[in-house]
Amino acid sequence: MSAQMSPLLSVGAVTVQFDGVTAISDVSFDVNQGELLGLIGPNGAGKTTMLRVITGVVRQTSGSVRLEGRSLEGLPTHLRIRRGLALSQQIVRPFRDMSVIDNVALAAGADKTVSPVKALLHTGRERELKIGRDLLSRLGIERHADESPQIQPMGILKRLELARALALAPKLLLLDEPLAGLNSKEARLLADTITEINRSGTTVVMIEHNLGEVLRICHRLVVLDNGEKIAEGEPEAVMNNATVRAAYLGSGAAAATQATAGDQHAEA
Amino acid sequence: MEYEISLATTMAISVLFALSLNLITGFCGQISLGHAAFLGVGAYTAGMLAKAGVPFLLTLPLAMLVAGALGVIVGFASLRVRADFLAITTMGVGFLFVGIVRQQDALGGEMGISAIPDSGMSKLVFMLFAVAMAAAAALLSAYVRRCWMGRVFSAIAEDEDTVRVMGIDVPRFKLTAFALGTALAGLAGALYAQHLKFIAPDSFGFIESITVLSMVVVGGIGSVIGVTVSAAVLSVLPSWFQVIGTYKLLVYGGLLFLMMRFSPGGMAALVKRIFHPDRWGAK
Amino acid sequence: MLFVELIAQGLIQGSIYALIALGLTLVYGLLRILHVAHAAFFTLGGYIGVMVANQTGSLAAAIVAAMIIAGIGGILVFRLCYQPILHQPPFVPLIASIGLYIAAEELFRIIFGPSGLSYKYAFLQDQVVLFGFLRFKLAEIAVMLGSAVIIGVLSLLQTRTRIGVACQATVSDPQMAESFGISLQKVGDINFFVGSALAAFAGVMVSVLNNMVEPTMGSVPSYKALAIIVLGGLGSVRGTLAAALVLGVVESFGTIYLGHYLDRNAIAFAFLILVLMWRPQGLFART
Amino acid sequence: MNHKKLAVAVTAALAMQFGVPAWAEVKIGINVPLTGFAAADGKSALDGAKLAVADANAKGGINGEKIELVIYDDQASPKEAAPAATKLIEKDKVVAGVSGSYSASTRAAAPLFQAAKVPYVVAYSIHPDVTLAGNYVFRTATMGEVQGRAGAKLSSTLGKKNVVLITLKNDFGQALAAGYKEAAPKFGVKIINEYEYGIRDRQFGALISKVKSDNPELIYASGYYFTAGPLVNQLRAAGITVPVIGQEGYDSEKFIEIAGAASEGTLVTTSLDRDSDSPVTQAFLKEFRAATNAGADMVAASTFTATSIAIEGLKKTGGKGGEALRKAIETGTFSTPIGKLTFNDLHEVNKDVQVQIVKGKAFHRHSVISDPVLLAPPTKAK
Repeated sequence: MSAQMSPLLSVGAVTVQFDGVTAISDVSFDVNQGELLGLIGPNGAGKTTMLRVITGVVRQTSGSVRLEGRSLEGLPTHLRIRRGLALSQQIVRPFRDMSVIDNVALAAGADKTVSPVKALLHTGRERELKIGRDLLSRLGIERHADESPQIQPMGILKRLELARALALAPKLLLLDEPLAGLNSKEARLLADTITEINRSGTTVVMIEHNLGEVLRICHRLVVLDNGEKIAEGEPEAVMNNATVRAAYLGSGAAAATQATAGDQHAEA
Repeated sequence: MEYEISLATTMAISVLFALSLNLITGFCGQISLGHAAFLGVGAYTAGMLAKAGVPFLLTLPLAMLVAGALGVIVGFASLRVRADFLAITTMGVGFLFVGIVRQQDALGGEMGISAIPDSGMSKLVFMLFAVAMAAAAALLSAYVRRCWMGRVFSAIAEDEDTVRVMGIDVPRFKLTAFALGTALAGLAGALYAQHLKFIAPDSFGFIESITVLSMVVVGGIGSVIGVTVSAAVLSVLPSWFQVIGTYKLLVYGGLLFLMMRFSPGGMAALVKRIFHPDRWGAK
Repeated sequence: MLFVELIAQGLIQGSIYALIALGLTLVYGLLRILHVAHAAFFTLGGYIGVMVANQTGSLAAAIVAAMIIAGIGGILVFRLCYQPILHQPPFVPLIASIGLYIAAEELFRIIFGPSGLSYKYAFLQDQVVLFGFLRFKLAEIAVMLGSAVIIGVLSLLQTRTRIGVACQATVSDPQMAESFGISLQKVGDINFFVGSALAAFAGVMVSVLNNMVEPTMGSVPSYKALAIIVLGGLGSVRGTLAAALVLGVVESFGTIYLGHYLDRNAIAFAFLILVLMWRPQGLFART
Repeated sequence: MNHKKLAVAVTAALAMQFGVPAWAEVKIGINVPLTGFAAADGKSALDGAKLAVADANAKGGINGEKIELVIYDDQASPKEAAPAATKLIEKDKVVAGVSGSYSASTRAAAPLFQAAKVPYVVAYSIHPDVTLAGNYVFRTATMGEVQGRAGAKLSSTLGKKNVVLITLKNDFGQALAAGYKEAAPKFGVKIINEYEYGIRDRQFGALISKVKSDNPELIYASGYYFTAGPLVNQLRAAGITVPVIGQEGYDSEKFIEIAGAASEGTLVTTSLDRDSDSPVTQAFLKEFRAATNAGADMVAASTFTATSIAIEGLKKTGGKGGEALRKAIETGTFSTPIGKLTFNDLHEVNKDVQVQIVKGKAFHRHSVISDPVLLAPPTKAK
C-alpha cells in the first residue's frame, strides 16, 4: 500500500471514556481504498466500541474519524451511513414483519427515504426489488426472497444482514462478527463471499473472533487489547508479534475454551 | 332520523380520531396514552375561533395546524424517550393538557365552553361532511401504508436502531408521524366541538385517550379497515348497551380484555383467522 | 414548622404510593408489562378490609385477610390473564390490563354499590403529637411504620433467602431464574402474590385513613403508580421507593404552592416529564 | 338496528319494576349517571325520580294513563348525554325530560331538548349555561353562585371574619367559590387564603397543614360527600376546630358515615330541610326511606322535585307536551320537598337556602337564610 494514496477511513487518536472508565485509549489507524481490514483482539478489547464510534452511536471523548478526508464529527448515524458507510450487525436484526426481499428493498430505496416528503410522494419500488433480487442471488439466498425472516436459520439471516448492508451501496462496509454463530463450513463459505464482495470493489472492515478465517481472508490486521492498539500490519507479521501473542495467550486458556465451546454450540 | 344522524356523526368523528392515532401508534409504533389532548387542542381551537366569529370551514385547518404544531413538540419528547417511557410521557402530556386548560379562564376553565356557534350546515349535511372527512383520513392512511413512508414507519415500529443504520433519519420520520396524526386528531376535535356544541376539559382526559387506544388495538393495530370498523362499533357501543344499563362498562372492559387475551391481533386478525385458518402470521 | 409538616405529609402520601408502586415494579421487572389492573388489588384490599373489620372488629384480621386474598388473586391474574399473552407486543398486555381494570372497577360497583362503605368502628383515629407541633393520626403513623417494616422485611428476605435472591436476580434479568433452578412461573407467582398483597395492605390503610372505600378508589393509583415506576427507572425496586417518596413530597408542596396553576395530577406529571427530558431512563436508573 | 327492540326491553323492564301496564302512554325521559365516577349520585337521583313516578301512578297517573320513566345512563359525560337525549326525544318520543345528572352532561343535553321543544327540568346541575339554552329548560336547584353568596352571609351570621376557602376544582366548586368571593366583602368577611383540590383527592394532609398555619376562624369548603367526608375528618384529626361550612354536595347520610364523629357541628347550605314541618317534605322523607331503605339526600330530593314538576305540568295539560307543557310549568306553583317553587323568566327558582347542621349523627335545621335580594337567581335581563 503506497503512502500517497489517501485513506478511505482515517481514525485519529480516538479515546472513549464511560463514566471515567477508559474503553478506548488513543487509537489511530487507517483503512485504505479496496482493503479488507480485520479488527481483532480479545473480548473486551474495545472493537465493538470502535465500530460504534465510527458509526456515531458512541461519541468519542477525543480524537477524530474521517471518511474520504472529511471529518464525521457531530454527524448522526444516519448521515454517516449516507456518506458511504454500511453496518452489518453482530446480532442479526431483520424486520420480522417484512419478507426477506422487502428487507433488502427498503435499504435499496435510500434515495426515496432521504426525507419524509420524498417518502410520501413515492410508491413504486420496481428498481429496489430488482436490486434486492440481484443482491440475494449474489449471496445465494434468492430462493428465500418471499419468505418471512422468522423461519430462516442463522446462516440465511447472516447473509440477509449482509445483503441489506450492501443494498446501501456503501463505500465502506463494516462487519461486526459476521461469522459468529455459524459452523465452520458455513463460516468458510460466508468468508469466501466477503472476499468476493471486497474484490468487486467494496472496502471492508471486519471484527471477527474466528482467527482462522481472519488470517485467511484479511489483507491487514489492527489488534486492540484493553482499549489500546497493540499491533498493526500484515496478518502473518502481526500474529508473530510477541505482544499480540501475550495478549491472546495471557487470557489464552479462557479464549481457547470459549472458542471451542462456541463452535460446539454452533454445530449443536 | 335525527338519532341515527347523530350516531353516524359520532361514529365518523371517532373513526377519524382513531385513524389519527393509528398513524402514530399503528404505523410508526409510537405508543401514545395521551392522544385525547390533541382532540382537545383541536376542539378548543375550533370552539374559540367559532366564538370569535371565524367561519366553521376556516376553523378546521387552523385547528389542525395548532394541534399538529403541538404534536411536533410532543414528538420531540418521543425522540428522547422510548417504548414504555414514551407511553407514560404521553400520558403525562394528557394530564398536563387537562390540568392547564382547567386553570385558564379564557378557555372557560373548569366550566368549559358551551353554545359554540352553529356551522350553518344542517345535521344531515354535517354528518355527511364528517363521514367524508373520516373517509379521506382512511384513504390517506391506506396511501401512506403503500408508499415509502409507510414502509419506513413499519420498520421504525419494529426496530428503530436498525432503521438508523440504514441511513434513515428516524427522528424526522417520527416527527412526521406525530405531525400527521395530531393534525388529524385536531380535525376530529374541531368536528367534535361543532357536533356537541359544548366542550369541557374532562372530555379530553385519560379515559378518552384510553378509549381511542382501545379502538386502535381492538381493530388490529395498523390495520386501516380494522381500526375503522372497531372505532365505528366501539363509539356507539355504549348507546347500544343502554339495554344492559348498569352493566355496560363491565361488558366493555370485559370485551377489551377478552379480545386482547384471545385475539391479540384485534378484529383484523380474528377475521383473517376465521377466513384463512391455514395462513400463518397476521399481516 | 410548616415546612417539616409538609415533608411529613409528603412522606405519608409517598409511603402509600410506594406500597402500590412496589408491586407494579416487581411485575414490570419480571414481565415487562405495565400492569394497570394492579390498582384493582388496592381497591379489593380496601373492600375486604372494611368487610372483615366490620364483621370481626379486628383490624389485624382485616389486614391479613386482605393481603392473602389479594395475593391469591394476583397469582390468578398472572396465570390466567398475562401468562398466555407474554410473547405479544407490549401494548397487548397493556390494553388487556386496562380492560381488566375497567371490568374490576365495575364489578366492585355492582357488587358493593356505588357509594362505598365505611368502617363501623373507628380504627386508629386517635391522635398522636410528636415534638410538640407535629400532629398525626395513629393511622398515618401506622401507614409509615407499616410500609417501612414491610419493605424492610421484604428486602431482608430478598437478600437473605435463596428464593429472594432468585427473585431479585430475575427482576433485572428474567433469564436468571433458570440458572437458580427456579421456574419463571414460580418467580411470577411470588412476585404477583407479594405485589398484590402490598397493594391490598395499602388499600386497607387508605380505607382506614379516609374511613371509606369506593369502587373508583383505585383509579388514581392505577396511573400514578405507573408514573412512579417510570420515574424510578422501570424495574428498579430501590428507584421505585425513592421515586414514590420524592413524588409524595413534590405533590405535598406542589398542591400548596402551585395549586392555583396546576392540579395535583398535572403537577405530578409535569415533574415526571421534566425528569424524563433530563434523564430519559428515569431518576434512579442503574445505568 | 334494533332500537325498537331496545326501547321495548327498557319499557318492559320498567313495567315490571313499577307494575305499570306496558301500554303506558305518557313518557318522561331521564338522563342519569348510572356508571362511571358519578354513579353514586346517579343512583340517588334515579331513586328520587322513580319515587315521584310511582307516587303519581299510585294516584291514578295522568288522566288515568300511567306514566313511564325512560332511563338512560349518561356517565355524567357530554359525549354520552347527547345521544341519550336525542334518543329520548326522537325514538322514545318523551313529552318531558328530566336531568338527574351533573352539569357537563346536562349542558350537552339541554340545547337538544330546547331545539325539539320538549320541556326539560333540571334537578341539581348548577352551571349558569343550562337555562341559557332556552325557554324549554327549567332548573329546580339553587345555582352555585347563589349558594356561595348564602355561604358568605352565613359566615358573617356566625360572627366569623377570617375565612379560608377550600375549593373543589370542578364547575360546582368554582361556581360556589365565585359566589362566596363576590358576596364576602358585603358582609365584612375576609378570605385569607384559597386552596383547590381535585375531585379524586381523598388525602388532604399537605393542604390541611397549610390551613392550620393560616389559623382561620372558619373554613368554607366545597365538595361532595365523598371528598368532604375525608376532608372534614382529616381537618378535625389535625386539631382544627373552627366551624366548617359546606353545601348541598355534603348533603347525604354518607357524609356523616364517612366523617364519623368529626362531622358533628358541620354546617351545610342546601335545599332540603329535614326538620321542615311541611307535610310534602316529611312525606317524601318517609316514602323515600320506605322505598330504598336509605335516607334521602339533596340529589334524591331535587330529582324527585324535578320529576314531580314535570308530572304536575302534564296533569295540567292532560298529558300534552310541547308549548302547552312549557307554559304550564312556567306559570305553575309547585309544592315540593324542597319548598314552594315558582320559576322566574329565566326559569330559575327563587327560594330560601336551608342551613342544616350535623347533630347526633343526623342533619338538623340550623337556620334558614331568607334574603330575596341576595339569593335572587339571574334573570333574563342579567
